[in-house]
Amino acid sequence: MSGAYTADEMMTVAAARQLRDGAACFVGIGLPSTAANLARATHAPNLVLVYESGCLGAKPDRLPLSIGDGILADTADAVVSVPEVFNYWLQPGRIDVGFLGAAQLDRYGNINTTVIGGEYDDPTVRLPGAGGAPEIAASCGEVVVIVRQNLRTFTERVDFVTSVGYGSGPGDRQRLGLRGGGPRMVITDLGVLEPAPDTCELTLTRLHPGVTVAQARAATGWALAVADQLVTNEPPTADELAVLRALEATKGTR
Amino acid sequence: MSGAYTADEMMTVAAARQLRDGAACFVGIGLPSTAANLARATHAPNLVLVYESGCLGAKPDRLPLSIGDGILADTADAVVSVPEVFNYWLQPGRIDVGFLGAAQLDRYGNINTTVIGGEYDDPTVRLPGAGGAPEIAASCGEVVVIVRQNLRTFTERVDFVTSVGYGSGPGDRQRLGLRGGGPRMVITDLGVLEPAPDTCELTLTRLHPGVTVAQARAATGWALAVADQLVTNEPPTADELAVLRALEATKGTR
Amino acid sequence: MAKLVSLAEGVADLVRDGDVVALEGFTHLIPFAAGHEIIRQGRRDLTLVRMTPDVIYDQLIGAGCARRLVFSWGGNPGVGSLHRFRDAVQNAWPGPLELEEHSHAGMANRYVAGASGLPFAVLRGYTGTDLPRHTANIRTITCPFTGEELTAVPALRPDVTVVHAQRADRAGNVQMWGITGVQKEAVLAARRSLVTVEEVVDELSPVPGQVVLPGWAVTAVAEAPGGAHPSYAQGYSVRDNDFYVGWDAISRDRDRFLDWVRQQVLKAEAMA
Amino acid sequence: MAKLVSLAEGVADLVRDGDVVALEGFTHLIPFAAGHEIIRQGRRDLTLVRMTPDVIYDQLIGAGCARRLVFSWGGNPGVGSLHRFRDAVQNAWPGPLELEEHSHAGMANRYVAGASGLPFAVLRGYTGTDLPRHTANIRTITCPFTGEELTAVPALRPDVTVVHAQRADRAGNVQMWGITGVQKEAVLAARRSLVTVEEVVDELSPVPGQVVLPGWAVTAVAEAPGGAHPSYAQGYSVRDNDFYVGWDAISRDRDRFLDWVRQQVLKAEAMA
Repeated sequence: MSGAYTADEMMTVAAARQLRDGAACFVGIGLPSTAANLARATHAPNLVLVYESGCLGAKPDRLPLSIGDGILADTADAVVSVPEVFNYWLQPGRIDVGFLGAAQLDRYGNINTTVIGGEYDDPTVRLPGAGGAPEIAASCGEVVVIVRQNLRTFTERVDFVTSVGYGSGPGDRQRLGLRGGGPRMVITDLGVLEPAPDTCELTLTRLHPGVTVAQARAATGWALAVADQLVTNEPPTADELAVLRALEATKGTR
Repeated sequence: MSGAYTADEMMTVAAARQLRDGAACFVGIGLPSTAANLARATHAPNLVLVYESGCLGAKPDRLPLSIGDGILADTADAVVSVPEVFNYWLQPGRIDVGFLGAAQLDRYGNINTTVIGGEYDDPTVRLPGAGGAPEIAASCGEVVVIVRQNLRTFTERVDFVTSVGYGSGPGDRQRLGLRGGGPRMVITDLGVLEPAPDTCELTLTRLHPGVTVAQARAATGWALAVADQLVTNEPPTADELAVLRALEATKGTR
Repeated sequence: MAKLVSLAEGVADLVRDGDVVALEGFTHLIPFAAGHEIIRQGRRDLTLVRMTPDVIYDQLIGAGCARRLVFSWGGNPGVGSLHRFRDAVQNAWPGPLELEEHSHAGMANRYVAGASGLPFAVLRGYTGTDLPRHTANIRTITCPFTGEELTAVPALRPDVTVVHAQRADRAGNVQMWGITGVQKEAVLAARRSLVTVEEVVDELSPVPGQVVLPGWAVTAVAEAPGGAHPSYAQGYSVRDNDFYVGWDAISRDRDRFLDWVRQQVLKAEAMA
Repeated sequence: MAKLVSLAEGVADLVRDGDVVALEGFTHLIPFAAGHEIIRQGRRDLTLVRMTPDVIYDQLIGAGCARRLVFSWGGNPGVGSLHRFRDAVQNAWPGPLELEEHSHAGMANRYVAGASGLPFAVLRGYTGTDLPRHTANIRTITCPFTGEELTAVPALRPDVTVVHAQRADRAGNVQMWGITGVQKEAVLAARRSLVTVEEVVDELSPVPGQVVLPGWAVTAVAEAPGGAHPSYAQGYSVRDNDFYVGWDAISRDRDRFLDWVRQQVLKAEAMA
């Protein structure tokens, strides 16, 4: 890692780059929101940000404090009710990209944000729960996950399937009747994982500059497959970094 | 009929008097709308007029030209979508009174506004159809019907059940799962019919001044039951007539 | 983003012979101009869908564009009957018109299901009426929790929905207000959509009671000032009630109707 | 017409021990003042319902008001976890907290069904997740037209729903705008409702994006200026983000939390 930027910055920049201009993106709060707003402020000015609070086409000029920040309503093309955002906008497959985080993630891109350890009724750690994620993961054209890579998070088996990736492998999404395409990419602070077309298993396809395969393997709780053609990501440009830092500096301001 | 007022005016006034102040009333266009607006302009200033176009609490100062007249939206407490007015407001039983017209009506208060004569596919007269009436008749706390009484309309059997009254008699509404109370009163240009508590059969309970039982029987296509205690309606007051005529004079003006 | 097109282009591109077409509007904002363009372009075999087929559908039916009508109330609002609709049903003129008849609550929920990507909707409706005897796609469904029986109707998914709105901006974001009926649902339920507007503006200033359809959910927008006449566009025009009253006489007589179509629709130029 | 009451009266009249209570609000317009009044009045054994139980539910849970939580996302929005919620689930402090857990789409549709007088709602949801293993009331339902399998969830019918809005008039008509979440549905789904407002005014001037709840659909309205603090009321206040951030430390420690409740809630007077 260069001293010029942090691993989190690299991760956020890499995630932002994945968002095509003009796409409609269902944005979770936290890392996904930062990356989506970075994309809109750089290469994707017409990215349509959709928040589960009912804000369609929000154009915040600072990072929202939550998915219900007033700036989202103030700048949205339309503010609709929460039932409407799920029923009329997410469920029919109108949203191109679902942008999610994860507390645990397995090799098939299944996500846990519910409980870790112990039993469901008596967990070691009680997490916030599902929110909009199960249906975002089911219905968006594709899903991009942004999550820090480590052994606690990248686990052989998630303790609870909150949101389905590829289930237990090829064909599972179809069998379950999930109409969205599933996780296209997982972007971490170490690199990028993509599902192998034949097995749906998340495979390391890119590394951030200065990161090694050994580091990525050591941060993954399963035998991590690595692509034959492993690409090294471009580091953040000066412009990307400047915009990202300006955005981050707006946190907590109004 | 006195020269001082017409039979239609008596009918409209009698209907208006049936609306309690503060009640929520689902109003069809035509005679029901005139009567409901007359009630609001006289004894029931807090009558809540609900139109199927989505206008809740409309307070027009002239007769609307249709259920979608702009004055309904301009004066409403809230304008909601058409799905919402049916799903959130009518269906759960929030509306006290449904105020309907009819092309045909039978002794159990079943209403036809669909086809008359011939077969459904090849009718003698094709009428506009159901509109909101089936669910108004099913879900409102009670139904008031306003309709001119004659042999064409008051028929032994309706050619098509568009909106259910008491079906074929006592217990039918419960069996069908209809949650509203059904027709409480049918107000005509001759008098008033109410369902007999034991048989649900529409029974003549009131006559307008100057109308005889024989006239009512001659205008009814079934053997009309007559209440033991037949009441004569009060004629329209000068105030009721003045307000009604002022309202009628607004027709077609804006 | 919605394409900005002329009305003639929009209809040519989006409305095809044999399509299931919904021109929605609840007394307010009826897309008359678009309906006339459909007549001018000679579309045939359409399945016309609408909660309240009114004068514009009477015209489309009389002009021979329709093979089938899916509806819940067909009348001249505030006036009376639709004579072209009646003539088609009673006398198959100018051709037979197949009917699929529902209640408003059923039609509204069918659009909601279509907009929601669901195959059906559930409601308390139709029970005890004669509608299910003649309309095949009304079924019962049992609540998996209470065992209660309710009514199910299938989603409506028009090939194309056409609506009229007050304004759009240059990105095709559409803004309408006043009585907005079932228009949002009808647009979102459709595979394609065409919105005619009173005007295209640089910026949509917010209006109380507005419904905004983002441009990315609309296929095309065409400027058609006065395109709701003789119905009205709140903030732009009032209802031409004389037209509605006068339509009764025009539409009662086949020849008079045909002459009206020739003079008022076929000879007129498409706007914009 | 809704009754105008004080907040203390409203809670005393409408929120009873053992009730199913929904305090709704989606980050915006959270009814904090009403929640504090519930704590002050010592309500017990509540089933708390909410899509996004956040800091006010953390406080109600920590104060021992709740027996059960029906929810879809329990966190401190934009900050992290709810420590009182976690302590209740992980350690049964101050008592056991039964969970009924859904997704947002499921909860939203459960309110819609409640508001619509239907016993259940249909959606594409939950499929393939572990939620149905632990939440009993998620079932499948088959489309009677296509045979497709979908998910059914039962209607939510709270005994009482409490929301905060910007304004009401003297007849109890309620006006809110900005992000209005699922509040309309939650009020209409409930048997009783209490709306706290920033102010009661003579007339509700229309506002773009407004949602109006007619007074005859609301049980009671209480003026509670600032009643959404530390959340915000668009047009009246901004979010006190420092409070949310600070809550993390206050709520991590049981004693510090109890002290905070004593000082900030129990000793405070009910507003109005």
